[in-house]
Amino acid sequence: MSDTDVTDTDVSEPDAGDAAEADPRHIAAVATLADVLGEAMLDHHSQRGELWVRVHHDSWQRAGYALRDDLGCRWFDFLSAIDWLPSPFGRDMDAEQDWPTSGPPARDTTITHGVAGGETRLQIFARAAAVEGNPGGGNLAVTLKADLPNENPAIETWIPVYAGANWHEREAWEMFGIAFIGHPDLRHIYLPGEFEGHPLRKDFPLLARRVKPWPGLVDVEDMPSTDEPRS
Amino acid sequence: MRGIGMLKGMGVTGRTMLRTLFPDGLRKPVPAPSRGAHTVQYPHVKEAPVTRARGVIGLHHDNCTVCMLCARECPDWCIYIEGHKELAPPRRPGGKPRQRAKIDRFDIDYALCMYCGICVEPRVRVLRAPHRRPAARRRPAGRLDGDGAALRDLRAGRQRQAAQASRSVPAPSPPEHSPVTVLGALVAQNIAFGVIAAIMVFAAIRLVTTRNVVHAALFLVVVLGGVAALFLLMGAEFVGITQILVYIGAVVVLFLFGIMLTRTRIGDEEGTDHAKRLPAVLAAALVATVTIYAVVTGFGDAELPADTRTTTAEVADSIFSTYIVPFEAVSVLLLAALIGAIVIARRN
Amino acid sequence: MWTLAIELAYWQQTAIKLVVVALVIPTAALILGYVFLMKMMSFMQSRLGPMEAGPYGTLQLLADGVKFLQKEDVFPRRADRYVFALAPVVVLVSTFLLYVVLPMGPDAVVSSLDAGLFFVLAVASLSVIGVLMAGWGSANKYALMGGMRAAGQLIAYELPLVLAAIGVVIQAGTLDLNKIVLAQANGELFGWGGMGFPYILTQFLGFAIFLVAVQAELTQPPFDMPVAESEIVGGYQVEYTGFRFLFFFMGEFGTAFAFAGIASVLFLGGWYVPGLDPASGWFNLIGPFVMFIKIMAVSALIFWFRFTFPRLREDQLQKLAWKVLIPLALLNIVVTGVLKVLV
Amino acid sequence: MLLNQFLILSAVLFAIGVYGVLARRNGVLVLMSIELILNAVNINLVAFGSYVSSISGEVFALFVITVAAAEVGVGLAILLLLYRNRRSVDLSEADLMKG
Amino acid sequence: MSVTEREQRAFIAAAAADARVNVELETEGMTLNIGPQHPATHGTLRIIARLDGEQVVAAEPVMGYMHRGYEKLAEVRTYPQVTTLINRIDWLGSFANEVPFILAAEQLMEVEVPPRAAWIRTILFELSRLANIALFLGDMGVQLGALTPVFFAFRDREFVLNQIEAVTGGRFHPNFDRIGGLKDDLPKGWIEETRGVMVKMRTFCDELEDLLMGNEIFEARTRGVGVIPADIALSYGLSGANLRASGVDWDMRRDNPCGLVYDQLDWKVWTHPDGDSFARYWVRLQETREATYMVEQMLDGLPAGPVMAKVPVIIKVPAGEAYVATENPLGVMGYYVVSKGDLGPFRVKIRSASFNNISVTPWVMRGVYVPDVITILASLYFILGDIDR
Repeated sequence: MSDTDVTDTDVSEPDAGDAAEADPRHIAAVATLADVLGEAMLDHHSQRGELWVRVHHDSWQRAGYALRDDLGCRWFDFLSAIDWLPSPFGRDMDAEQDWPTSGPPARDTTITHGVAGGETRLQIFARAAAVEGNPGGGNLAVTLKADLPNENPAIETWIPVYAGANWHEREAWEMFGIAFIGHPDLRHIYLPGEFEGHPLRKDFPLLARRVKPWPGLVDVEDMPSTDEPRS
Repeated sequence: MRGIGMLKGMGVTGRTMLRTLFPDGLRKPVPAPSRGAHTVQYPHVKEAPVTRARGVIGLHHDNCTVCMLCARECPDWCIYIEGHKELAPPRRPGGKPRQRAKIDRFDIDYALCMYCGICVEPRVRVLRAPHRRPAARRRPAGRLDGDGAALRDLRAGRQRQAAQASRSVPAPSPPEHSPVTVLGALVAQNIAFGVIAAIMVFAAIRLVTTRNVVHAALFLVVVLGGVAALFLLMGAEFVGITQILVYIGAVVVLFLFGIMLTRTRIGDEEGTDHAKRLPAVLAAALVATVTIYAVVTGFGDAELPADTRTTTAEVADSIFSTYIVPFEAVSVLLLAALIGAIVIARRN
Repeated sequence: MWTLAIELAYWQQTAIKLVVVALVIPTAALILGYVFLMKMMSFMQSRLGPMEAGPYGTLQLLADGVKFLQKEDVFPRRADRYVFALAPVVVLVSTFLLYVVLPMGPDAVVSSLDAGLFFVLAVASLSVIGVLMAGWGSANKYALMGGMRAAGQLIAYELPLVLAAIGVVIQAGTLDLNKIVLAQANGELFGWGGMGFPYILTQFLGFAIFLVAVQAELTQPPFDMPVAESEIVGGYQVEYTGFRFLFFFMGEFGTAFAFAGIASVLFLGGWYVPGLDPASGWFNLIGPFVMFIKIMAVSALIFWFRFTFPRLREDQLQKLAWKVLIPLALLNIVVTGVLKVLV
Repeated sequence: MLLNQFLILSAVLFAIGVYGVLARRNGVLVLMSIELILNAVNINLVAFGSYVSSISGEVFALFVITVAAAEVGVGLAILLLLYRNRRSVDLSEADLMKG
Repeated sequence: MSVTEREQRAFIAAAAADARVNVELETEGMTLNIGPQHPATHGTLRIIARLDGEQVVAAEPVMGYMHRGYEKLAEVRTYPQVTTLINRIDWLGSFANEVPFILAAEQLMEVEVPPRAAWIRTILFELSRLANIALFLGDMGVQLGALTPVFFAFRDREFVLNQIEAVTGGRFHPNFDRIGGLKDDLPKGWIEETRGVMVKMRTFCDELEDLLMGNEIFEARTRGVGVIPADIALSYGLSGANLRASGVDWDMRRDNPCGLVYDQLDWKVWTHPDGDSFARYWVRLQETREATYMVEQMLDGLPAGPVMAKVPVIIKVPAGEAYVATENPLGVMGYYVVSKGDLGPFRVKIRSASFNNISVTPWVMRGVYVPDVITILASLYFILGDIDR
């Protein structure tokens, strides 16, 4: 980015992000990230003391180094992913008995993104914080987001940046199917060895709710003839 | 290792013991542990549950209007309700008969229920009820059954100790090598010698023929034990006990360590014997016949004196008087062996 | 000394003594287990301990014994059957042999060997074989580690045990336990012989080392690495069920009772109580009770350590044995020797 | 008790020990057989000692026990070294010095 | 004596090198399975340790035996139903699990909680910390072989649990927190009882200090064992007492108190420079005492007023994302709640403390002895539900 001023056009702000409230530290942090990453930093959003920055997925490791070295966020919090596709099964709170005639209601499948926008279905996000320095003064914490291409979601590993990312990436690979380039041993961390499928994706059915009919049986058929009260 | 910290620790356990034994302090040392201890003897004494304890869910059948709110609100989907609609007498005479919902079945699957109490929440939210003032202003039908005792049984951790007191005490085996004092009648000695010799020869043969190395070590223990018994039989008490201490206590343990460190397998080892064993047998037989012939002709019927008991004092005196030089030599040899073994075994 | 009405042949005497010993050991193990492991430990942890079986839970260990007996005798599949089966017997044999020389009175001893104390120390080292057999026989990694740790520990602590006892031998001048008791009864300290002269007064360092070494021989905390529940889950006893585990349990508490007995003989004056002529026959009757009280006192100390201290690591344990206990014991021997000659 | 009882028993043990040394290929078992031989010697020593009722028999038995203990220590150390280099304690393989 | 970081690195490197290269007594490695069913693991954690004699060459934890898939379950449940779910993650201090989730939902709904509710929440938060850490103080003893401390812990913890049950109705799963406040107010006479319990807890801390901390054997077993330098702790994301024991002066309660009232109390954050197992035990012991003082301050300054804010009966959290983390007894626990404006959350990322705390074990366990594996695991203090979610 040639000019130094920061484009904070949060185009995909779902609710009225009050930019005025952004505290000075976030502005400084966004500024340093902007000149380190250049145009790789796509969007950022600051609300209620939290700072979200969305970066291009190619410069994910570079953003990590910037976060740790330039902003001093040396404490690795967590790394995970979100699948923005609305669940084709809805929330399973209504059973077949609820719609005996009309069949399952139509579910909208338009993908809408959360804070700091996003383009694709899978989005990886990680959080790190600067814990040393001013005790009692609240510390800078940044949540980095990156969109993953829809066909084969893959991204560089954060292990050289934060050693703790190893297990988090194994969990993200297992739950969302995101390949981490450069991760030494990507294997299941929670699920048994031969488990296929990625459970936390929205299109993965939650079997517990499929096998057991919903107990809230509602007595819908109409009344018997109303001539005299049954004995 | 300064001992003060440990003494303080023992002080704490000691104080707790005294406080449990004498709850009213040492001025009135009347032992009343059942009052001093913090535990309650569960089956006999039951603690009363707290007023708000969430117990087993109960239902007021007549109040229930089968609105299904509790079934929908339950996180575990463990409430099963079935009901039907029927006509009830009109409220006012001559009015139209009202439709009432009657409940037929209200089951809770207690395997799933976690007593979270959401179903008896005063403000039960109706999932799909049309948006009019929800009938749920009244407390819902299911109220929290305050009977904590059933709950206390379910959650009580302390299981009763089943105690069948019966008095069969296992018959212990008498000691094998009880040293037989030498003075007894000579007949007893010969019987003892015969038994010990037979066991030793059998163990020795098994030692050299078995293919399981650990078994070999244990047969060696039997042989050494036999030799110690023979020493005691002959009155050489000190040597017998030294044999037990040094040989069985240390040398065989060294063997077992050696066996374990050379990763021998649990069962039998293959290749413990040479293919052709015949020459070895012949050599051994030859040695045996020659020595036995020499011994029988040499000492036809020499008798051992009746009382050959020697005391430790005699052995000690002779070691430190006539055999002082070999004693010092052996101690130097032991030192050399000690250092040699460590140097060899330790690689770097 | 008055004699019994009937004259027993020599072997009948030994047979009766053996039967008495064979009955004393399980009851001793039960009493020790109940008083200390059940009641004293519970009071130290502000709870009551077993109260259901018998009055105040006294028959709890009997109930456990019966429970163990009717349990199935399980053999691990890959275990070495003979070694696995024989291991508890060897450990129990070493416990039984300890009682051969333990004097409960002038004549109330199975056979007063001339080298009595030396016999005790020799037989104590027999249990190492049983432990190694158990560790190797049960074909289980934890058991093997437990066995190796136990062997290392028992061998390392045999030496301080022997050296601590030698201090008493120098002062008493004999190895025969009964003669040691008599020496303590008649000896006097700086000319005043009123209360007899239990060797703990001069041999307190020896007594301390002896207790620490006994704690290690019994594999009790702070030295219970071979049966460390939280690390190797029961060590060499992990595969044993039913009455074989009962053997190990009885072996452990029988040895505890025996070592407490030997400690009270060596350091607390054995069956002698001041105020009575040591040679009188009465001691055959009251001797066992005196010894029982002294044994209970020493066992209380042993078990108090057990319920208070955490566990050491093996290398710290070996360091403690070779760098602290053995030098101290040698120092104690030198001082006792020098004083014996001078005074 | 006859002196011969002890002498014959020790002769038999000695012969079994010799067989063990000759027939065994596993180093540890050879060491055990050597122990067997030494114990047979010990029985003889003590038997003759009590026969001529002099204490020297027992004293020498003590010396034999200590020497045997030292010998086992060094022997096992050598075996361990052999095992480390050859992964087995089979004595017939250790024939590097054979011409 | 404080172990400088460089010294410690040298010790670990030497021990690791020693374990890998040195073949003092040639025994090729044995793989020991400190299995899923083992007394030293609080639940079902399995450690595969490759041993060389008694030294651990490499240790690798295996998890997932207790994975219940909370993040997937949360997506099909409404907000009150999720609270019953999440207070089963760290079942020892379970009220502390609910608080960050409810705070995140309240942050999204911009609901202001009445002061009395915030104060009672903080009191119950500290009480569940006491219940959780008291068990650790006793359990560390039993992992090292001392039998009595764990009984003291269970005995005195019972009083704290009774107080929690008196208020919430459940000893382990209170399920007492609602969006906008609390389910109920304090029962009568509860405050006086709690003061008595706090005094009991302080005597418990003194007893344990005498029984374990002063004990030379305990010090020999824990000093210099499992030393984690500050930068390694930060990069692995350790939190709570594990981080403060490595000398990092950081506490979520003081540095960003989101919904609770820690800023109105005066209390001290305890740190220790060494970063070894002893330091972790020491920091947790001081924090337990500090918690008793804080509860007493809160009982004095408890404001009057309602316990529930004006909240609609059917709660639909407006769309948005919020991340709230609090200083739970085990470490920092946070919930990243993504909502799309309907009855249940769209996605809940549960950041649990023990998951990061245990991810450091492969690094710290190289070249230690087998008993030290147990000491390090005990001092890191994890709960399996927290790791496996």
